Amino acid sequence: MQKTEATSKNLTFLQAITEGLAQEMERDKSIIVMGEDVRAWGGVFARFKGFRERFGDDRVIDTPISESGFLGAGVGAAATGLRPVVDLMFVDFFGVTGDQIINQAAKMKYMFGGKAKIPLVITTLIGGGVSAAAQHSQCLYSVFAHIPGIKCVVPSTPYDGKGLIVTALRQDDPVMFFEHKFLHSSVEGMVPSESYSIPFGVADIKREGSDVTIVGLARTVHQSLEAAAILEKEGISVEVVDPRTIVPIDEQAILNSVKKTGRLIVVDEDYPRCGMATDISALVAEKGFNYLDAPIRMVTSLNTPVPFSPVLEEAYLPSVERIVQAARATVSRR
Amino acid sequence: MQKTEATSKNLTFLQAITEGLAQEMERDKSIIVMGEDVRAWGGVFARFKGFRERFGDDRVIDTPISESGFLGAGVGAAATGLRPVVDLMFVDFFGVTGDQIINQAAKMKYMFGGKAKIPLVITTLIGGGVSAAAQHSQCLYSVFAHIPGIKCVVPSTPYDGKGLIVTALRQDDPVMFFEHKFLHSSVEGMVPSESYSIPFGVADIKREGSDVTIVGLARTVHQSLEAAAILEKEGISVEVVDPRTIVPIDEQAILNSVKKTGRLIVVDEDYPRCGMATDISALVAEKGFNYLDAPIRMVTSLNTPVPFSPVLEEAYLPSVERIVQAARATVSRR
Amino acid sequence: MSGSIVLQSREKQVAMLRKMLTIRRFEERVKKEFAETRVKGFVHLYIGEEAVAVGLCSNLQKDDYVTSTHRGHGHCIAKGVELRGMMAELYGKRTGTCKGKGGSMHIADVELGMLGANGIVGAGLPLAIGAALSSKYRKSGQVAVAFFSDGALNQGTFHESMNIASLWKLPVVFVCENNGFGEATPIRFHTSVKDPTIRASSYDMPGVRVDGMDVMAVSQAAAEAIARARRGDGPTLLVCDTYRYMGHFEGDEQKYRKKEETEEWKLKDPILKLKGLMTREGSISEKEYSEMDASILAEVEDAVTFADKSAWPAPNEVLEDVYTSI
Amino acid sequence: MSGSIVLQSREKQVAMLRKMLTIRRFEERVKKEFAETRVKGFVHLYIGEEAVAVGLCSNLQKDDYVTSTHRGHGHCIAKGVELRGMMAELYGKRTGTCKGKGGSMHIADVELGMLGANGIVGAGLPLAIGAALSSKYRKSGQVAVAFFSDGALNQGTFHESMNIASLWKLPVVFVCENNGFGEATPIRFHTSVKDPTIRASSYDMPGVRVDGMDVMAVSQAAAEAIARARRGDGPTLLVCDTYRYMGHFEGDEQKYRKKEETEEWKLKDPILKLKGLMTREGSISEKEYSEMDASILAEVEDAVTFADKSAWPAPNEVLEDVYTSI
Ligand SMILES: Cc1ncc(C[n+]2csc(CCOP(=O)(O)OP(=O)(O)O)c2C)c(N)n1
Ligand SMILES: Cc1ncc(C[n+]2csc(CCOP(=O)(O)OP(=O)(O)O)c2C)c(N)n1
Ligand SMILES: [Mg+2]
Ligand SMILES: [Mg+2]
Repeated sequence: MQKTEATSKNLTFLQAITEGLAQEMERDKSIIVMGEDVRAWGGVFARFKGFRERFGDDRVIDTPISESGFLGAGVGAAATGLRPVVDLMFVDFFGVTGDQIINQAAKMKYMFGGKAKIPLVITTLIGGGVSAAAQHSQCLYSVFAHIPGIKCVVPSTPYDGKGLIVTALRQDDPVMFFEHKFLHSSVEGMVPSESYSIPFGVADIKREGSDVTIVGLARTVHQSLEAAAILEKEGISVEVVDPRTIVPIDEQAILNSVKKTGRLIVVDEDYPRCGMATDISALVAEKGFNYLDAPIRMVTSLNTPVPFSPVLEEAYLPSVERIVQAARATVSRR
Repeated sequence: MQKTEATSKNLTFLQAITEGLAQEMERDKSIIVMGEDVRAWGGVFARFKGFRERFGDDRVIDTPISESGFLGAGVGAAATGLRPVVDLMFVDFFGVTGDQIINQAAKMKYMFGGKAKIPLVITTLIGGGVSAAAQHSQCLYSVFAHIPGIKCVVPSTPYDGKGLIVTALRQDDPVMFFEHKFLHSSVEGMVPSESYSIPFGVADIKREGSDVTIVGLARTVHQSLEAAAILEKEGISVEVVDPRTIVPIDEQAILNSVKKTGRLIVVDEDYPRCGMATDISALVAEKGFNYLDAPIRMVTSLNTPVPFSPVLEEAYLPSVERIVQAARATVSRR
Repeated sequence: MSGSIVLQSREKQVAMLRKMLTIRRFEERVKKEFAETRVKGFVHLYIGEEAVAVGLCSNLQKDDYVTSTHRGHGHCIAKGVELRGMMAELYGKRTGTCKGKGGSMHIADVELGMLGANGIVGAGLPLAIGAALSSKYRKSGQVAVAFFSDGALNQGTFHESMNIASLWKLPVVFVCENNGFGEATPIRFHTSVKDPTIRASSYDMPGVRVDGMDVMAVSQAAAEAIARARRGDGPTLLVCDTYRYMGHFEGDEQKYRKKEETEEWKLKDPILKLKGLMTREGSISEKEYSEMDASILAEVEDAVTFADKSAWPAPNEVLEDVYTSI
Repeated sequence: MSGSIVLQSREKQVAMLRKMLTIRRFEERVKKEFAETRVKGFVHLYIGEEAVAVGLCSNLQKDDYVTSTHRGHGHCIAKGVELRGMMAELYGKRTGTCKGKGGSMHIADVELGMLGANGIVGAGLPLAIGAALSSKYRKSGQVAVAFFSDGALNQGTFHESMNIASLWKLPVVFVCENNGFGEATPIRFHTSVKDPTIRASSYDMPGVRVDGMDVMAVSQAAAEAIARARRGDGPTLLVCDTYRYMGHFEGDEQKYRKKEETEEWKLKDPILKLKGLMTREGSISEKEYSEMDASILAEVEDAVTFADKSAWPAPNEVLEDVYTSI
């Protein structure tokens, strides 16, 4: 649960992340930012707004539309003493630079027998809900969680966003930092003004409950909380667990919650096959099987590309309603 | 189970696939082959051996080392009347051409409202066991199974290899055809001489049994069969299910088997997180939960990049021994 | 080549004028529909660049191919995609060109050789060489045109596609719509050469620079490049200098450039330029132009009405069209 | 520039001769170890191309950077990686440069500025511009050298990296080891220009072609390019014509080329050439050369003994070195 402190202020999700980044850049001169349009726009959703003025052209670098080139440059710079933040606008674009993430950044340390550090942070937008269609709405963090060697952060609140970007910038492994574009300005919260860090691999119980555990990520945390509020009225007590980082993942927190509730629903906006929903389900089916009183249910996006039409996209995405239904069905199997 | 017929002959896994491909090329002039060194070498592991002589330079096309360029060309050619087979030597290289697979080939039909056909077959090598290290030993089929819109074939025997490549070439969706390099020449079997096709989405029960279901893919099918032989001597009867295609996947065959045995082990050489092991486990934890008498176990590669040293790679890969142990542990929880 | 004017038949001039004006009026309306939130998502307007799409496509056959970009409405219209389907697509209706599944960045009509707008910068180039390869293999005589803008000059796919096209002598024309910007970044900050046509020499390919605000010049250069491709002599890089009057996307505040710059480019407006030429040559009167405009506006209005009246897709349609067969 | 010979100090010549011969003898032994299955996996030998790695690296400081390829042993040795660790790595032993985790295609020693052999064609170029960016930002004066061969000329990363390096005036030298083949495919079937140096002009960068069998010529061209980079004047493309005497990988039957072609190239052998020059100049005697060779062979033998005697990694070491922290 998020703490609010005396010196807190109300920030949007985006503002909180931007603040965390900027504070670290003040502290650590080895941090540079690279990406498309980071100077004029502060990047496409203005994550780096004002950075050029504040940190100068040496540290805020506009790139050509050459993701393999500049993301690879980020890896090379990270291996040689800098701490680059590279902006891969939309995660959907990873296909044009996948090799530099998957085969270089993620594997270098291991292939080199540990004799390398790659303190690289890749920021990127995920998720649907804004009619951005098939090539600008994907989540895809499951692909990176699949690949050993790269840490994956999927925050859901301003407080977590700030604390986790700070942690990303203070450790020495490559990190993918996934920001759900729908949350950027739609979610606000109190955030301490000073810098703070939230450890990776520590889940946050966003709501306590006793009848059913719902694990959500990014936007689906909020949808799960909405569903929990509805279900409460029906006498169903929901615990909402937000892993916050999926690599590393806090297995124990998930298992503990299921131990308590006996029921699990995993809600994930990523595609259903080989995704985080199956990952968490399989974890519990192996290590928490005896806690389970009912089948594990998964509420995910449908198994199709992301459609454009708002009507179709609504049908495609996980929804509060689908979560509520899954919870009712699970609990009815008492 | 594979049928042998009067006009069968003994072929290696590689030979069987090559034969299936060549027979289809004889039949269908719209099939062309593109890839690196397909003319001189018949491709890196000689999958297209003799094709140049047989089908000519028009249909067997050497490419520069430009995977985005030529794989994208394959997509464009598929959309406009050809049926290209594009060779992505090792699946590890997908990072340099990911976009053309993930955002173009897989999504075009959907994005265009169904008004496109992309009859494209991408052949590629997977798997470890030959000391090829971190960038030439991955499986990664789970990444493609994650992405809606592209079919994924992971054959384990000569018979299946031939029948499935034929099917791949006779339907109109993009297909990734994953060949485990370790099986290429190490596995042989009787294969009908004439052409035949095996439908996608139909699992093959490679061995029948009653105590525990093991689902394997590619090389792990063989390891599972070896484990089954060992376990049989201990009085444990193992059923080995080979899905053969993971998109589409034969959910019913897996569920039926678990219904019979009450126990499930998924053995997969791909990475453990968000992979096919979690995918199949989660399927059963949701739809076959009531059949289960014990936790689902997963035997996968370790959660690290693929190490080079034979000693380390052996520790890294799933092994007959680890499968046997998992089966014993599962069955002991009677 | 820039600025050279060739006599073309009046019919062709009228057709090109009409196409350019259709793109302009259609997109002006899209802008309004977006502002009033009937069109959602990411919308990139082509206004100002009409001469490029039209100059090229007026030299293409119906079965020739084009690949396009995120800024694809102009290419679609120039290649013959219907306004009704396009507007319905932008609305997200089931009568849309892509049944509402694609949206602005993915409008396609394979039957018309329009292989898709594309949300990924540079992704259309490999698709175009593939269509060209297909045409060459089938000996069909079709040509493929890959449209892209200056930002895509630095994507690996540009390089790979140019090299392959030249090696294999494919019937393809690479058309760089050089509007001087990739999003908010001016070309000098993303491309390391002043004149992008130089890059053609890296592939032993002709590179031609054209005034992209002059549809006659574009059309002439296009005719030559297309003829070369059709003859089997291989690809050409055409760099057409142009300008987008609107922001990068609808919603862009355009702080990265001066209003005066935009105003200056508007003086070279491709529609006014062709209209002026035709007026001077006596091949169109003010009245004929007004009638043309009115009929286009009516067509656009009809498309909006069609879109508006069309049904939404049924939610379960979301599951269709992923595969041809299961 | 090709063929020009510059006076260089005798010490430097001796050092270059020694390095080239070390690469040669080391790899001849690797070939044997592979044939006798003590070395496993995919092994690509650099024999014949020694002048390129040595000509470049003899002009580098210890803290300068190089990125390499699947054919990386030569770059490693030229940059100062120890033979013992390298041979142990090829054996898969825990004393290997990478603790046995990397193998031939991934030998690296970041401390020595060796940022890794690489199993992905073209992947080293972006890493090199990153190292150069880092050096520029830190104002450390370090230079980065990206080695790659002709096959990589057509990978998107080449294009993207060249463009960025030129735009940002990075201290980097791009070195194309043009050995005429990408695997079994001759350069004319994969690269659409006869002279790859032309491609430099696409990035407003100097392109220089050098006889890659002549270490003196390579060294001179390298010295100029490196000095230019260090001065802050930006990148250079060096194309060094060379040849690999062995197959693409150990096991390659080389049916795609004539034996005579290989034999002809061997007449230009870089080691014999430098030895010949030094002999003529009286700066090395036959005896000194034999002693040098003997001492190198002893060093190689020592590396093999070291590798052979070294322990295997413990199986649980497989789990180490994935992350710096959890
Ligand atoms: C691979 C990729 N990188 C980044 C983007 C985000 N993006 C969309 S349009 C655009 C600018 C494109 O500039 P240009 O190619 O010149 O096209 P223009 O907008 O000028 O028509 C960018 C960076 C993208 N869609 N795809
Ligand atoms: C992206 C990628 N594609 C294909 C390969 C397979 N491959 C390994 S080496 C090689 C040929 C490389 O040719 P070149 O760059 O000229 O290097 P050389 O072997 O001549 O040193 C190929 C195609 C690879 N490793 N990476
Ligand atoms: Mg532009
Ligand atoms: Mg080569």
